[in-house]
Amino acid sequence: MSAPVLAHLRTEFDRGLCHRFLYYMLMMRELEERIELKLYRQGKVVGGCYTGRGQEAIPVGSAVLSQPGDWLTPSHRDMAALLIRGITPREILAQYMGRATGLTKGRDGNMHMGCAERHCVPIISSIGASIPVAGGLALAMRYRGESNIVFNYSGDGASSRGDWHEGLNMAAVMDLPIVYLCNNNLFAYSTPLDKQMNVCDIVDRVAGYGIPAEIVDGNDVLAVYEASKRAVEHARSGKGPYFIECKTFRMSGHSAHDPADYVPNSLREEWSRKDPILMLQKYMVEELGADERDFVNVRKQVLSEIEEAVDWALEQPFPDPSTLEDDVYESI
Amino acid sequence: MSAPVLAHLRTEFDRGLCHRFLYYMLMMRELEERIELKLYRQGKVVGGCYTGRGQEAIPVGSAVLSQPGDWLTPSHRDMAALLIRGITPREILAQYMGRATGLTKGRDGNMHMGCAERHCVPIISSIGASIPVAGGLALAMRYRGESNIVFNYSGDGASSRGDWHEGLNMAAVMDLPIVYLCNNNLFAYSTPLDKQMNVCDIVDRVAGYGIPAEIVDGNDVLAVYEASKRAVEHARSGKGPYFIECKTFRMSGHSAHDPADYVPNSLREEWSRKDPILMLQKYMVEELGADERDFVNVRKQVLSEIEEAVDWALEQPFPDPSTLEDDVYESI
Amino acid sequence: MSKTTYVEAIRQGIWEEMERDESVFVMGEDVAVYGGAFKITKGMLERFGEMRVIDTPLSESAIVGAGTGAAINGLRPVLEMQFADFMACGFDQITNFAAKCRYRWQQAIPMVIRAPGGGNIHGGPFHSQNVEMPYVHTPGLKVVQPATAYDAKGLIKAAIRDNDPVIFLEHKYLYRSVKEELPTEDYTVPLSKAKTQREGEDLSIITYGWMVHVALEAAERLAGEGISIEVLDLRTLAPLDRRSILETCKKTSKAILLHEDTLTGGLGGEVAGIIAEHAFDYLDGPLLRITAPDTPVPFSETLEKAFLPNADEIVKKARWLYRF
Amino acid sequence: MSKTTYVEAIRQGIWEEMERDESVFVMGEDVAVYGGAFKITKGMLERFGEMRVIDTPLSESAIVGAGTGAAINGLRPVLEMQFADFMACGFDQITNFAAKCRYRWQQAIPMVIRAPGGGNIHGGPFHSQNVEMPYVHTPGLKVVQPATAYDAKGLIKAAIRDNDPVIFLEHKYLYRSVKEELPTEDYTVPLSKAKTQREGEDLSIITYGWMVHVALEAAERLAGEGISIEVLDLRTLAPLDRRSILETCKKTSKAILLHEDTLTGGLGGEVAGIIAEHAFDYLDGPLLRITAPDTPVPFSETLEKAFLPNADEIVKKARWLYRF
Ligand SMILES: Cc1ncc(C[n+]2csc(CCOP(=O)(O)OP(=O)(O)O)c2C)c(N)n1
Ligand SMILES: Cc1ncc(C[n+]2csc(CCOP(=O)(O)OP(=O)(O)O)c2C)c(N)n1
Ligand SMILES: [Mg+2]
Ligand SMILES: [Mg+2]
Repeated sequence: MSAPVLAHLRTEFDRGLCHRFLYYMLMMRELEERIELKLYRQGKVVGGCYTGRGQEAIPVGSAVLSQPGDWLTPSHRDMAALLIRGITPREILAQYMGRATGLTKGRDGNMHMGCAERHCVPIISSIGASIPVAGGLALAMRYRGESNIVFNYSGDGASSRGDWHEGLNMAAVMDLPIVYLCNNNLFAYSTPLDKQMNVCDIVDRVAGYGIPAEIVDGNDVLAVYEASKRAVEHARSGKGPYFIECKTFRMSGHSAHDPADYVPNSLREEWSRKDPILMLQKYMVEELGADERDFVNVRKQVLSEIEEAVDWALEQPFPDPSTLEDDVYESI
Repeated sequence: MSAPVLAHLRTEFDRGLCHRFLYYMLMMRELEERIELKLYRQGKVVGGCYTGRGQEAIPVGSAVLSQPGDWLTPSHRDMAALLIRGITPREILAQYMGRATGLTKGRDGNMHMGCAERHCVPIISSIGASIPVAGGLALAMRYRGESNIVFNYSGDGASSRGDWHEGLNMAAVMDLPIVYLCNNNLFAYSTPLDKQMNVCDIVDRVAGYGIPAEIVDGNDVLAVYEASKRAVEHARSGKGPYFIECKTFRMSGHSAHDPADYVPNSLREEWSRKDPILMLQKYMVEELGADERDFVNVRKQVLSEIEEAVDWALEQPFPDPSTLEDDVYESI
Repeated sequence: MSKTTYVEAIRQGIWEEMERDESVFVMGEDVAVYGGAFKITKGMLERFGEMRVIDTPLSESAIVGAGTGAAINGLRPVLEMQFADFMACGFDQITNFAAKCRYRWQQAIPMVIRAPGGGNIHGGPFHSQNVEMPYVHTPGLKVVQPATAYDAKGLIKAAIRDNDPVIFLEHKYLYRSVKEELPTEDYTVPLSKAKTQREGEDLSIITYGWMVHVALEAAERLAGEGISIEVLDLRTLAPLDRRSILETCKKTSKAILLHEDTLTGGLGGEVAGIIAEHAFDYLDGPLLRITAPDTPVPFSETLEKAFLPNADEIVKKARWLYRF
Repeated sequence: MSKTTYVEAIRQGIWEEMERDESVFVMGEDVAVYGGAFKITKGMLERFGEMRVIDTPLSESAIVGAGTGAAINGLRPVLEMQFADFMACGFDQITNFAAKCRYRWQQAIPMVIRAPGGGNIHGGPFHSQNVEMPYVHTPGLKVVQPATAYDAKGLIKAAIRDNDPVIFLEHKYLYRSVKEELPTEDYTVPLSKAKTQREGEDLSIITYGWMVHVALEAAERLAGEGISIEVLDLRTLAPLDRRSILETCKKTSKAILLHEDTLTGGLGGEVAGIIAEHAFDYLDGPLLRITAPDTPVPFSETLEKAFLPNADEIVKKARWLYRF
């Protein structure tokens, strides 16, 4: 993979869009930090606790292109995709804390959330399983002759699963309108890429399906955005699926309990220099004449929203045990 | 796919080897015809009834290269692989007829047979499932530092299964000694290739695993043999897996009850001109000075062996119902 | 009026639902051009077009996953597994995703997965299995197996109209071996309602699928001996019609739990559990289970015959239980 | 002497078998460098090398398939599923191939599939399931779940030495919550033998896994009321120790069938079926099942607590049954 190239060489991004990027990336970063480093340690959040630290550019650069009628199937490192779809920090925090007003009413935990109205499928924990599901969502769009598309998110690890293969192949054969965003963060849990595959890039795998694919710097939100625009246009215009491999790095353990000793320090250092938020800010300063103070303001806003949401969420009721057997069937 | 090219341009095949090819191809052809066109119609063979008519060159050109310590996982169109491993027409017929002396003692039917001593894994009916199993067989060889290899057989249809993907990928990552023989006969049951995949060749899929692959004329036994030799040498010398896509055609329905109306006549005619047995005989006449009478003799021998085996098999007992619950566990 | 086979009844049921509701479509291996391995979808491609009758690659997991996605996005997929045995390849999608959607995010999955199962056709270990139990055991799934042509049509229609994922198990041996006259007008058979296929006083046989017919044969023979058998056809295996199970037991006080599936972990145990807990006071004898033994399904005639429960065995055990 | 946890007992058991037999090896996701998600295989890579401690890609079906192939070819694989829930992804390989090899071609499959399951750790619907039943229901598979550190070590060693495929279910909540002193010498615990964890006269609780401890807690409380409870720990769920089940029922004449798994199609039904058929004459009361309800496993504390069977509920129902 070559050094990250800021997309400014290729296009002009206006301030408004960049501020949007920054807001969502910061919101994801800060919300996840709050969850992992505070609420989880305080025992207010229990169970598995994953973050997408360092990968924020991927959901942000892509999901901003989604239309209301589109569907998204985010992975466990794509919180910003939910935010962009209008899911609020309140809802997310209530979900993490297992409250009745969380998106799954406390029935599922952490990032395992979604929302039918806002067209987000909650994570299917079986890694890779969302790929065929994305196919079905897209099939229904074509069935009704809509121009909507599906944004599917997954990691490098998913690409070893049978479902990934079956799902990509079916989408290719049926020409389904799907944009695949693959976050290749070099590891699946502790397993590095070279133990996952015998080729260099995930796109080498994708070639076998007849699906157009490209590699982008997943830490450069502008690059992700540009590639997504190409992909979205391709899919929306009926040309079938499109695959984007976003090279990135997981700047955390696999989950909160994982110190990730298996990650070489050099790698961690190398990638910490490519923090997607700092990269975006640098671009905004250098190319758009943004002022560092703008960033402070965005951050302040984000933090105060989080503060308010945490307070709200902590007040929310836990689910009533009398609801235990609800919603297993519509009716019996 | 280009027109079939006889391998004589590339090598000299001696008479002995060609006779061996001819014998096994004819034995498979005649044995299967006997089963499908006679025994099945007479109700002596029941259940599913598949043949590899037109595809005989694939198991023959490859399995003759197997060593006793190698393992084979044939598919449902590779009867000759079993014959080459020393499984007799008697055993095969007793199996087809559900007799106690068949290879599965009547517990499984038709081509669903194998034999631990002769290192043939019986078909796993779930298409594609043999690919990961081949990986494990090969893993054990490497574990003990043997130079044995695995011959895995599957069809084009199998390449859409998740197991195919997971199994090939794992073999590639672990550098396992496996030769994959894929019989691309253009259909999976009634489903033509263009509904199975969005690329031209199965090898396009294989590229995504970092496994060397080549295409051969699967109706040309000499071509299959040559490619297999390259593959076997590769795998035996520790270089990892190797994939051969054999272009061929299923000169029958999917199974005995399928008239295959979905196959265009032109296709059937085109391929009937490439009968692998006739192609081999032509080569033997033109290049090795063989006499048509030789072929008649081989055929005679084959038919008399089959006659004898059918008589024997028809005399074999059905399994004793008192054995019904045997061999589920070693002991309880 | 002419009689309709079980296979044709299912075909008609799907066909009528496709006529009635544009969001119903079928998908699976070889279902379109070929009309399905058992010809359930024959003619549908011509009538409904390739958008609604879809041939897929050989990918059971993707078929189920895509079906679930389509159901989320407003369609009503009717998926075909070529053989019930291969539904195992889509097990994760079915049990871990489709089954849990309503619970996790109040998302309806109005999807039917059709799967031809069962033995007595010399299919051997991979083409004869009765696969109901893992699905019966999964909260969120409904599981259906009709025994008659009438029920086959009525249940497939009800399954298609249902807003939960339904595993619709068809019995291959019944496809062409049972038929009856069907109403010409639209009808459905409600899910989760068992049906008394024969009234009796002395002893209940609780069963489903092909075994309903075997039970009826045994009941007829026993009637000649003055033993009156009630045959309850469960029809829906999940959620079970517990009330009908308990009622028949309270009525006859004796029960045989009969199924073609193997013994351990089979539905007979579940039914025994329900009865032994909730109708214990009414029981006048042990609950007998008549099932296939705990082995794979054998291929060879002699073995398959010994493997499958039959009327002789039922008659013998029923006599014993009657006298208990 | 110091006490050994359940998790450490399993680690020791595998370790000792790897020392004893060169054909034993471990394979799975993150088992080598990382030492496994629950650290069962910690240190093994360093001791036994990368040929015997193998990290795989994220491919459950290939892990099982390759394990089966290796077992055919003379090795004794010990496979890890990172969570029992994801064993669903290898369901076809396990149930359709591995389970049927001995039956189809007399081929032993000496393979262990380890799978951490169970709840009470706020794992939610995908990381808390009790997945035993589909495997219990598959002829050819053995299924084991230890409740104590002693049994965990003895059973994993016996499972590794066994010549049939064994699904070895570990309970995540027990990993670090139970410990005991273990013998220093080599020992195994035989498969298919239940164990009476507490002797009693009035009523039997038949259970396994974590629920053994919950049952013991209830039994202790009931002892204070003069009700004497026998607790039978099944330990092996398939093939079941039917004799021990029947013996305890014949002794106490009353039984509660307890499991953490959901009700319908759970093991309680199977045990009820065995008892109601073969010990009917001894029964002095209904067979009660205490289990989780038929829903996915909820995440939130209040729900998970209500979902999981607990000692209060057992005490209440046992009292009722005692007085029956
Ligand atoms: C089928 C399945 N197997 C195992 C797991 C446990 N698991 C959760 S995330 C993960 C690694 C996923 O790697 P990748 O797809 O690269 O995503 P990343 O976590 O790196 O973003 C594993 C093994 C799972 N959830 N599903
Ligand atoms: C998982 C699975 N799904 C469906 C089937 C039913 N089936 C048996 S063979 C076959 C077609 C296989 O096609 P291919 O792999 O190309 O082999 P061919 O029959 O053409 O030689 C199908 C669909 C099966 N055996 N396994
Ligand atoms: Mg990753
Ligand atoms: Mg084919």
